[in-house]
Amino acid sequence: MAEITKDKLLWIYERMRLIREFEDRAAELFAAGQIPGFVHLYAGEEAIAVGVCAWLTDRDFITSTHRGHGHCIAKGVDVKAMMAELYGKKTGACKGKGGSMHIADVDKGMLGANGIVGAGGPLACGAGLTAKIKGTDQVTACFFGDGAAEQGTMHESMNLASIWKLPVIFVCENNGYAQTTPSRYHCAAEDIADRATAYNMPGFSVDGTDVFAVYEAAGEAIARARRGEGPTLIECKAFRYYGHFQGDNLSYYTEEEKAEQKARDPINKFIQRVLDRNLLTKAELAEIDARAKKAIDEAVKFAEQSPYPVLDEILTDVYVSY
Amino acid sequence: MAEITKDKLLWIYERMRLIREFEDRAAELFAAGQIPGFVHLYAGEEAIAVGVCAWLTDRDFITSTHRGHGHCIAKGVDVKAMMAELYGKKTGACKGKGGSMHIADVDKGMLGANGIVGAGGPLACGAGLTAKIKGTDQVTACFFGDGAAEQGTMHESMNLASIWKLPVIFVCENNGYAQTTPSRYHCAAEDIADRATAYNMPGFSVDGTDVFAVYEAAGEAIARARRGEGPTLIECKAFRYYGHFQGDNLSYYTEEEKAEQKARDPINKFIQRVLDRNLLTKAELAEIDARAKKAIDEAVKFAEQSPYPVLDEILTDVYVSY
Amino acid sequence: MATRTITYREAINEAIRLEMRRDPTVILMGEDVAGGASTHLEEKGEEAWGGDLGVTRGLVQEFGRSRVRDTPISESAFIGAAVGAASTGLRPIAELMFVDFFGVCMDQIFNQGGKMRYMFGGKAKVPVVIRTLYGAGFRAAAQHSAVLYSVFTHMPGLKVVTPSTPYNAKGLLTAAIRDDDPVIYFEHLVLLDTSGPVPEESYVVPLGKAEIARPGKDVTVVAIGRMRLFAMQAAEELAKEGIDVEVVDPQTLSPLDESTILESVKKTHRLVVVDEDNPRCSVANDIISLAAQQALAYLDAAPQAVTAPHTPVPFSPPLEDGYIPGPAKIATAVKAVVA
Amino acid sequence: MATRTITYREAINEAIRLEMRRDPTVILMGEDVAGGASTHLEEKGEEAWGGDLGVTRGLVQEFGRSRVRDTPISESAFIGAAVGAASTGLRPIAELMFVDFFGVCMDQIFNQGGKMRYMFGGKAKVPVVIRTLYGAGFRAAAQHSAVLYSVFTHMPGLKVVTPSTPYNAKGLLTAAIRDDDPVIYFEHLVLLDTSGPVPEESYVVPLGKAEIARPGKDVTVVAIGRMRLFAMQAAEELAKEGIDVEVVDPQTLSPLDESTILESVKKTHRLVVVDEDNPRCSVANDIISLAAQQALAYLDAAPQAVTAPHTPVPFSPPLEDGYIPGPAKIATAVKAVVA
Ligand SMILES: Cc1ncc(C[n+]2csc(CCOP(=O)(O)OP(=O)(O)O)c2C)c(N)n1
Ligand SMILES: Cc1ncc(C[n+]2csc(CCOP(=O)(O)OP(=O)(O)O)c2C)c(N)n1
Ligand SMILES: [Mg+2]
Ligand SMILES: [Mg+2]
Repeated sequence: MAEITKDKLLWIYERMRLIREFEDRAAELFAAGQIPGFVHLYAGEEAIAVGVCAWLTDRDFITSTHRGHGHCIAKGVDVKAMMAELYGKKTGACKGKGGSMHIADVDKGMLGANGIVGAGGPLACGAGLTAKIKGTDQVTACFFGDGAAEQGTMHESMNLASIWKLPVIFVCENNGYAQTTPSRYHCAAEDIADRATAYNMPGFSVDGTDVFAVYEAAGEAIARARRGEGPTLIECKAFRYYGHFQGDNLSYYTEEEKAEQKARDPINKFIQRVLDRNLLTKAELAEIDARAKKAIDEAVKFAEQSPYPVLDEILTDVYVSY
Repeated sequence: MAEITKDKLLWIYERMRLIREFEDRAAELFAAGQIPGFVHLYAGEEAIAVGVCAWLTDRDFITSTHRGHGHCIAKGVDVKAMMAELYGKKTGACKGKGGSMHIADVDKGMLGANGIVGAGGPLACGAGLTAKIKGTDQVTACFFGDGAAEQGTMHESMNLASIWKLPVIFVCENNGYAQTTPSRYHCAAEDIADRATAYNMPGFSVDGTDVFAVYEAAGEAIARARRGEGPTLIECKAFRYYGHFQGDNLSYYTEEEKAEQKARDPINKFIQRVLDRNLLTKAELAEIDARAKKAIDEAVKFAEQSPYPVLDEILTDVYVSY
Repeated sequence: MATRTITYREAINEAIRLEMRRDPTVILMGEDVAGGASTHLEEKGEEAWGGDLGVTRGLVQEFGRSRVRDTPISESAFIGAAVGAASTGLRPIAELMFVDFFGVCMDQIFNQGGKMRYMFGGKAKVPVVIRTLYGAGFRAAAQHSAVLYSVFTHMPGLKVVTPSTPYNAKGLLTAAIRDDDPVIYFEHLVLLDTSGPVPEESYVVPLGKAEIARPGKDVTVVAIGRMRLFAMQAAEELAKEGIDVEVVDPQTLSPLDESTILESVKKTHRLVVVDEDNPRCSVANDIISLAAQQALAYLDAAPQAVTAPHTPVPFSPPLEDGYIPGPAKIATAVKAVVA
Repeated sequence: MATRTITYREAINEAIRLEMRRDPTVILMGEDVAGGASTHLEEKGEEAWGGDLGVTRGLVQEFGRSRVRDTPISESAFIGAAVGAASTGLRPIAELMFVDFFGVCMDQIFNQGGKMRYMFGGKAKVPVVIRTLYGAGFRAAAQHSAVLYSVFTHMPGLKVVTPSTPYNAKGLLTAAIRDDDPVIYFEHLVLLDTSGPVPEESYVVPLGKAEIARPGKDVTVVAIGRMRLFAMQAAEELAKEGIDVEVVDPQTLSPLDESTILESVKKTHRLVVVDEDNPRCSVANDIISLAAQQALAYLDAAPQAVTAPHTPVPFSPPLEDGYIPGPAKIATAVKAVVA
């Protein structure tokens, strides 16, 4: 297993904790009526976004999904701008025009959460094509769900990326459900990673609640992509704590499922591992916890205090020129 | 290898010969300016449609492609109505409104040639669903090309058919090209049949110029479907003699490729086999040849002598009622 | 049987339920239309969601998982399957969860379902209903708030229905299911929770017939879907100022009841069309063009379209509120045409 | 540099070639745009087709297979890839072989390419061009003859261009490639072989500007794409009868040059719009509605739309000929409005 520097470990923990804080708080704020619309929370899947993005710089790209907050934070999008976006405020990452399902930060290489299931695949191929044609070593990570795996776009994208040897890694976040439909019901394959052979690319299925496992698989895949050897498919098996979107009462989870989720908590798993192996101290973790909490507190305050955009903003940003 | 009755052998030969006659004649008529529009000819692939349809009755369904004449003839569509349709005549299978790319005969279970690559997959699932919900033993065969295998619809359809255990067989006609693009360039998989594992269904790759091989594979798949055990993917490797559409000068074929095609001619292969094994006599074959030629002669005459539809027909058949 | 007050959501559910009882070839499919196939709930005879917004709740219990099917997120495959099933003997109802997703499956709707009968020379019929959510007002942002009925109205071979009340929601859906052509049935997100009187028994509101929602003599306001409610509100306000508005709800956009609209315009001599869709190539412009082509001489003032702007739907609540054509904008337009 | 007579097909090819020379970030992709990657021809520096109808012939030789890419039949993937590449630094030109295929890939065009900038609060740009064949007259039947520019015109975030002559084909495509927004560029199947004078050098025909193809004083005929040629023919005939037709070619449908159209109508007081598309929610109705809303007082006669009927395109040659709005129908409409 690849050596991880202490700095990287601290980074990983901080990002996972920030995501969890952000999502827990978003859940509360939604319940309190502060956040409008649809909100899909990432809690439980932190290890995936963080394990992958640990290898990426701002020059690399990611495409995301409706469940995009975790990807944003892992890719370095500012949590203040994110929270303000959830509120629809002028200071939001998208000036309040996008909301939770469309947070983006192109400067950070984050090409947008996406309201259309499976839509990130083609966009990821495009970002990969830019890198390939410009001759850079930029890599694009395409996150998509188990439900998205049944969308034609993902099939087309994996095939295209393989033929064109694009520097793209496909990261399937298999949380076992597409809304309330269990993946065994909507997906004919045993493991989604098995589909890699259909595209003549390497495929791995890893424990998506184990950030070390994700980190290792992603590291190999990203290195391969940077070497110009083409795409890889990584399936990360995980779960989501909250409902599909906020408001979902989770009646389809069994009691056993809920217990199993608690036992697989990616953050607890990380803590146990780093403490067991004396890689980090409790104090170091506690400091990060405090910092993350503070960052989210500030983000909420920032969002609350920010103004809404003015009405004229309805008409701007449709075109560069028209 | 399954036992084939003499009647079935005669049927198979007659259908293959009828297809070849029809296509050779269509090529001539197109060159002579008699047939307008786009015409995609099936010559070279006869063994596929015939080997599959040999197991089907009028109550079973097929979905087809832009290269649909062979499927029509194998499924029993009247060649007169077909030829008249190519001419755009009132007596055509679709009253002249569809043309080559849309010939259909729902009463014969032929759900239409299709101008949209990959569009037959979902329709085939639908026909399969009808059979399943009505509790009949009808089977649907979905023909599609190697190029179509890269269309998202085919991915979605194979997955859906597998989950729902639909009585559908997917028959990939891999003629090595999507227009002028060789399949090794547009398809990342080694064999398209390998994709069956991605859908948890059986997959076979057979010689699509050998009608016995196709017949055998299709027989198993269709029996499985009739038993309610779900879909199968059969890849048939073949070639097309004529261009993608008429007018294509075939410059992308190498001389070796052309020679290989001649050597693999499905009709010659059949003749050699049945004569070698004394299954049919030369006289029997010659009689069929004559009958096929006569049928096509008559079809052309019928088409030529038929009137065009009246102009009012532009406005009819859009809706049942409006 | 009695008439009760129920919601638009319940009216839709009831129409499906009654038609499924009446005709065993009617089936229902879509993502989570039951909600969680093969889960522990199923054993208990329960369901998780009954549709993304609960519209199809309870149907799987009554009709079972063969006729009420959860699907993968494969809109092309399952909507195409509905088309294929319709052409081979079923009467499927397929749910495209949000109309915003039409771009992943439109081929099966417009090139297959919409053209099959024509291409086959009249030798096929495709009795399929595609139900779909649409409309702004839910803070659902740019990819879950579109209207798009204009696109379907453009397509030959399709019929397009836009119920605006629980009463016509039930009657139009019953008509759509019994109809032998492909019908796209638009359910407005924000109307789901509105309520009104609906008879218990089955009834049909015929396709292709507009309804005069409010008779009036000064100006014709044609208003589609949710806009009917806003037009009625505006009309009440304007009545206080002495302006007598006739509100016409087309109910069906394709075929469009041109004669009811033209008659109204010929009576009032003034026309405002209220359409939540984007303005270019819209139903609003269709109707104004209709009046200009066929009733120009009757028009005493330039007709006005009140529509959303030529922009995607913004997320931020004040922006979204400003985006939607509401009663105030309708009133302004009416005043301008009667001035 | 000189002006020669070349075809519409050659003009398109030349625009791409010159822009690819000028800007290394311009790339081209689509099914068979070269025609047969990695075949024996490639070794010889030849290509099989250069596009389904030869429009992109010769480009792969000059620019190589990295910048001129044959694609699988995966329109969602490669058109979406063009959008993704555009938002990350390239200026891709993607070919959707026939616009009839929009239904398998529209999401990437309208929900991604068309909305990205807005959803991201202005923090992205998507300089992509999607070239696509359209139109009837090729005996290509219902799934290879559609027009559909109305659907793209409806969508906020997209620009729509409909060149009608070799001259504007080259200039509009140059403008589209240099433009920072997504542009859908419609190439009419039947116009490919028409020819006309085109300067050798690069030039721009600006987006959003209509052209007065023929000045006249009696009636404004707005005619799109191939319809411009028919309108010109009709105008010549009508001139003999003393009717002086002004033919306006919008050239760009989104943004539409409303002021040129309105000025013409205000001058002639009569309007006919000729649009090969299906009539419902069409550009024809847009333009008539525009005139009704903004120039009603100037209209001396009811405007008329001359369009295809509300049907798919029939295959049979006499039916297809009857389907297409031609010079005779235009002349009839003009006579009706000047009567
Ligand atoms: C094309 C499309 N179809 C349907 C939806 C509605 N929808 C949103 S999320 C979702 C489930 C997605 O499941 P999955 O890909 O597994 O992601 P997860 O929510 O589990 O993270 C569905 C059906 C959509 N947004 N886009
Ligand atoms: C969705 C769609 N994309 C592109 C086309 C244009 N087209 C028609 S046939 C064809 C090639 C099909 O190749 P394949 O599926 O292998 O069938 P074959 O022609 O070899 O029988 C293409 C690209 C189309 N008709 N539909
Ligand atoms: Mg999931
Ligand atoms: Mg092929």
